[in-house]
Amino acid sequence: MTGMTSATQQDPAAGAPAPMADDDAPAAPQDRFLRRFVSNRAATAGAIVLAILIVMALAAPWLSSWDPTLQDLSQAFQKPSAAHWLGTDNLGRDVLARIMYGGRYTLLIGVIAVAIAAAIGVPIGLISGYYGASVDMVIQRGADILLSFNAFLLALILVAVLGVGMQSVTIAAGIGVMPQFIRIARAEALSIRETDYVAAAVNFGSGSGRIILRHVLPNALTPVIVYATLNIGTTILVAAGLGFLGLGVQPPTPEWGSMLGEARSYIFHAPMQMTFPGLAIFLAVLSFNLMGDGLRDALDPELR
Amino acid sequence: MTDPLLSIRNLKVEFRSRMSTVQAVGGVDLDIYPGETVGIVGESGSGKSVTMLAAMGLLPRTARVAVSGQVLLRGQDLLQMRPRQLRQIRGRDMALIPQDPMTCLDPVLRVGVQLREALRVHQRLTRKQARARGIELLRTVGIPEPEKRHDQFPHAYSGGMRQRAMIAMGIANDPALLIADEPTTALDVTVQAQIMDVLRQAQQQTQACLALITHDLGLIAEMADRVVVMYAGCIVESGDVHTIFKRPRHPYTVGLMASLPQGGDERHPLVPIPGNPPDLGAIPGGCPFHPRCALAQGRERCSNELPLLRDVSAADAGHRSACHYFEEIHGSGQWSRLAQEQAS
Amino acid sequence: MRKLSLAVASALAACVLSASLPAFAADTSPDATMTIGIGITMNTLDPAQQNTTTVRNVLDYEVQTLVTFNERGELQPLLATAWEWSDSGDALTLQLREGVKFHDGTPFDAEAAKFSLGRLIDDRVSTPNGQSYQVIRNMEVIDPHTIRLDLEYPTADLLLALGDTVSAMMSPASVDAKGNSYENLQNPVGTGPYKLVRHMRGSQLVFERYEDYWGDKPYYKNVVLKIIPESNALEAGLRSGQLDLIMNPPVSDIAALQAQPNIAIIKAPSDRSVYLSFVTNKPPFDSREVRQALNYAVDKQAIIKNVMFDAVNLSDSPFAPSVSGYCKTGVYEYDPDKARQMLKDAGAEGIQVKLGTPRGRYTQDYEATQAIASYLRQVGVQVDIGTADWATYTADIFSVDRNPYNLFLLGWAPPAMDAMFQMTYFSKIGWPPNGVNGTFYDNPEMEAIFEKAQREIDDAKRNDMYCQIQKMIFEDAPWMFLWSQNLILAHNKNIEGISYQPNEKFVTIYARPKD
Amino acid sequence: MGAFINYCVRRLLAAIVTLLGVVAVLIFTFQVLPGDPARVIAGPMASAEAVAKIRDEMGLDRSAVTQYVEYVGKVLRGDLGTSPRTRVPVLDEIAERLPYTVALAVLGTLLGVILGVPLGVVAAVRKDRWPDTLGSIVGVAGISLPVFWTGILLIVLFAVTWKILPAGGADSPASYVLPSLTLGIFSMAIISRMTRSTMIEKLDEDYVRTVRGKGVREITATRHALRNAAIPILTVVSLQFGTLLGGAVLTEIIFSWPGIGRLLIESIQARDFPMVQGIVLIFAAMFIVVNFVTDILYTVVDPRVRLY
Repeated sequence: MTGMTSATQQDPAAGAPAPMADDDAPAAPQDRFLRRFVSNRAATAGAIVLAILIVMALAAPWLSSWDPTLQDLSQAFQKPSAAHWLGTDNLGRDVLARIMYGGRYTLLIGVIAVAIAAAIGVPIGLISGYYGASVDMVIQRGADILLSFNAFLLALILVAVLGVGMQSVTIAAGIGVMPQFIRIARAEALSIRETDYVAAAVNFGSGSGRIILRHVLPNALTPVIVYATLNIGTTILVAAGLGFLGLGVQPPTPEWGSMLGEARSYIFHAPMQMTFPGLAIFLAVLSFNLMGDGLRDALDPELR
Repeated sequence: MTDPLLSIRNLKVEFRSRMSTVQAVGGVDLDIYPGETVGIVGESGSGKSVTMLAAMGLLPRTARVAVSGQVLLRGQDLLQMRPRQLRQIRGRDMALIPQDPMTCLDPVLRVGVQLREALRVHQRLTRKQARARGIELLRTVGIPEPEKRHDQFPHAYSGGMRQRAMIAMGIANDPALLIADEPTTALDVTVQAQIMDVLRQAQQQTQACLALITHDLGLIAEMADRVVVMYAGCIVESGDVHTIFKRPRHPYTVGLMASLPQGGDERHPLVPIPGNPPDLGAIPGGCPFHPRCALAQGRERCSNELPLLRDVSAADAGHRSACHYFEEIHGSGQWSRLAQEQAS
Repeated sequence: MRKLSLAVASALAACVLSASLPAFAADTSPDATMTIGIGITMNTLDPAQQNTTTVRNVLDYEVQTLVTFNERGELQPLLATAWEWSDSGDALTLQLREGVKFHDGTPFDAEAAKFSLGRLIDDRVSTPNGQSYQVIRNMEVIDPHTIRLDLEYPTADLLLALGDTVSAMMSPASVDAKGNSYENLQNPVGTGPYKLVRHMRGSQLVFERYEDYWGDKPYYKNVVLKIIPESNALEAGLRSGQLDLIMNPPVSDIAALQAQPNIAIIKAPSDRSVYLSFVTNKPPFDSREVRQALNYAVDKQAIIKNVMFDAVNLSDSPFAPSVSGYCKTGVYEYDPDKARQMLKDAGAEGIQVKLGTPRGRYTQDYEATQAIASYLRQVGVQVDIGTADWATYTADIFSVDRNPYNLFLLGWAPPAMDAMFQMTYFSKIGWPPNGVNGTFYDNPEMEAIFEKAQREIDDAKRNDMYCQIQKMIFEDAPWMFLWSQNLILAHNKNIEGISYQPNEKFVTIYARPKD
Repeated sequence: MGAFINYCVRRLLAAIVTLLGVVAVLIFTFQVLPGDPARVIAGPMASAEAVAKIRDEMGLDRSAVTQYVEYVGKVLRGDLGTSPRTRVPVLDEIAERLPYTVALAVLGTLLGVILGVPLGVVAAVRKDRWPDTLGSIVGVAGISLPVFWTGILLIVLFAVTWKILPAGGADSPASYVLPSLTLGIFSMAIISRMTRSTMIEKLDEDYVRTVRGKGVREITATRHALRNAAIPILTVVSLQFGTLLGGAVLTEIIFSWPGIGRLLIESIQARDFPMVQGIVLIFAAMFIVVNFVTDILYTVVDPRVRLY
């Protein structure tokens, strides 16, 4: 929306925050450092949780003696026990093993989807912001169209087109959050374009493509990285939501969202079964968000 | 001698973080007497603003800021006051005219509303009365068309007008003490003089004391009765304005004066103080000024022993300096020599 | 802040309290309401355009057919009181009930019947399930309460089709009602014991007793059908007493619900067979031995017990018991050794099976498929399970040459429980793209008998022929025969008189509180 | 005033371009969607003729360009077509179900604002103390919770275990509680995070110190900061509201909610293209309206914002 953009540009909050505009204030750098430090404690916690999830996913074959797809109907709906730490599901499969193996899919989808979103969205956004004028107009109209769907809706419609399965869901979740990357990259390009070094490069006769690659992209990278980290959580949620509806990764693959989708038929009979996959999704998303927050504060405290 | 209006005793301000503690103000004693104008000078980071903000309780009230000592206003310790009492003093007994008028007015409220807020905190006024008084205040500080300006938003004001509006807000409740924190720094040179005029008039009208925080010695010479020079969170010299200008007794004061343009005087070339103000996280031991001081060259005492503020002489009542060797500084003629020595 | 959260908390609490849920006492006031939870999405309300069983069930409150079925699937008179076949079997004369009025006051007569049936064979009206009526060549109004249907060829199945809600009697005057057109009767006006007074889309349908109903009047003044697709929500509603009747609660909870003091369970047999289709025109399933072997390889009894929670009945014929012409053919008993041996003999060890299944379309469909797959793996078959959303799935399995599966799960039911419709799942006439027989099962001998059976109006002879057919199919095993579904009804025990038709319909017209 | 009208016209034109684009994207998408929509709608048992009839009605045999032109023409006449599945005008069905979605979006957002803004403010005012820590945990946890999980957890607790609230449907005030709460938790989290970070920044602004210097109560100073924080908060609230309008799909499914989110899923599953098109078009239009209203609100909360 043109109006929205202009309003955002006038947004008084967009300026650099001055913790104490008093030039006597010695607190400012420490203040920022402190803030960084505090949030890094949370970020550390996030990193640890993520590391545990990753190790569980990678080392699942050694950590669990259960095959995540092996069913034993006589053992269905077992409560947590010494044999099955988190119990068994409706087909008698070991829930812990499924969650461990499932991490492979869920985490991978999150990361790859964001990579796709950034790989498509950032160049488009940079071009849009750097060239401005009619290029910008056309791209922004297009982005507006995509933005009028939210990430989940966009992914949902895409999955209907692409079909279900891991690949489609990854692409769909990626495209779902992609419009936001266009926005972010565009905003960065807009401000970087006005800087002296870009002006200098133009004076030296560098081509636009070269300038974007050499000057604009590297300078836009910090916010993009922060944004990407924060969005891995979102894509995980989108993919899991699709799985929950049965439109995501297809069983027997133990993707967490589809595990939750399977479990919801049994909330009276075995409420336990829906607890753990949900918890796993929550923890994964939480760890990425904590790390994203930490990164944001550490790399660029002005970014929100 | 009358009792001081404001009496600061051993004020310390620390900014704490998990990693380190920074002492922004390290034990300041300062008295302000009724009717007088005190100039507080120093470079950035010398603690002059922090001292006065701490006195008003306007430093961020978080665990990271530790304020100790006493701030006595008419004998009452502001630092011990409950927030409710303190609120009644702020704006009524002491008011702040802040440094940067561009950022000190709430951008989303009309200037009149902000004035009204200042008025109605301490005075029982109807909206209508407050408006009339607000317009009158704007007129007092020389804002043209005050009726119209009263209802405008700050972004419609120029920088000078905003500072006038800040002054209007400061004097709204006839405070006994005005603290002006670099009131002209952010303004054009042409506007500075006007603003100082307004400030002076305002002070005269309200009979208020003025604590003028600035790094501009010229302004001090013009306005102040008494001067306090701060360096690295401590007062290094204080005294009567004429005495200080005539016979500064601290090398830092000398340096400050030397770095002041002297209106084409060739004998007094512009000489900056060498080096930079210290990092407050790592204030040098001994005299904090010693790494930059010409007098301290080769003297162990300067780097080992913290000099205390002491009377320069019995005759010079009130003139105090915190230099171990202030006796070696005498006469204004010595300025440039010392300054040049420092520079070399 | 504290004040605010207090306010919010108390607002929430107020909401909770205002909900003050009803207990299990059945509503006995004169304006008593029965509340039923159904788990489907409504589509069109025009019976002629209808293709969904549960929507037909809903419409049955409003509209009535000429004939109907009892709990055993036997034909019963409804708006037709008697009927008679001509000797040659190509004309059916029906006596219509007298003194019946549509909800709009129009009297029900032979003209109305002609109008209603006429829409089914009129090209202007879209009738997805209208095939059975295409055989009507001509309709003669003999007198105001007698109508004769002349047929292209003799077929006894037409009479059954007249029991399908699709052929319900509609008021001819309703064409002019608001929102209606001849092609599209979205506000159906029928003769049923209730009339639809409110349809909140996606949410509920409210029916009110029709006081001029020709038969015994129902006890409940109002029937509210709540549309709640989530089976958990249905179950929670029943357990809390907000719903009096629900259909198809999660099967895993049937036992627990049965144990509840206030809840009763009805397992209503249905005509829906659930099975796996072998794609028989391609290897490896072009071999009858291989198909039979896989039939032996799966312990259906165990799956019914463990995965289906005994919610379904083991199939003992290609027809479900309520389908007309059903005869028992037997069961492929679980015998993995025999299965292995047969596969070995057929040289089909280690064959690749791409097993397709929908998810959530039929009772425990996906779960059962998983279980079946593990049995198949035990006899050395390599199984790869595929699944997709329903639209994609049906597109896949009905494609002539792009079906990604060679074994896939389905559960069909002939709406009027007629053998003819059931046969479209086996006969060439049902091969894609014209029908749903994705097996491409080809048995000329069987087709010949089927041809004759369709035109045979003598019940005993026809049943004999269909029995022969069923035995052939059972031998040839184009399906892996699994089970026939039950419609599971769970209701408030304090209400009696809830019954069903064996084509997945519940009947609550004569439901009432227990004394 | 003239400038304002001018501005509105420009926004309207931009909106039309966007909506035309949305329609184009949809129609292109439907071209490549697997599954024969006519077959799906007619049902597997339908005769080939019945399927052909529906295919013809839906215009599936015509080219995408023809379909596009025809559709746009119809929309301009205020007709979103008829659903081949329900045989009811698309607009009628949407009109009936939209209020449920809007109600949920409003309640969810309201809950988010009522809980999120105070939480964020308190966290900012008490920065680095326990309310801040608590607020930060609630905030980051809230945006990390999958709504489909929280929804089911709430059902398990309130509907299954304690039996004090209905698990689905939308017929009593009580049935609004759980779905709004499900959405509210997420909204609250995202709003409180934005409020906190903005407030931390604003509370350090010079003008807030000026206000404190006047001797007002701390809450007045906080109010000044909050007013200045309004634009970022408003932005996130409106984004959140827009998301809920178009995106409560999962929540609507879990709670059997009769809104258009569920209708959309059902329609996609049933390949009911006219309905899908209609719903998405309405979503897009609502998104545009929400943005427009937000932009107008910016000018109200911040006198410096000029739209035209």
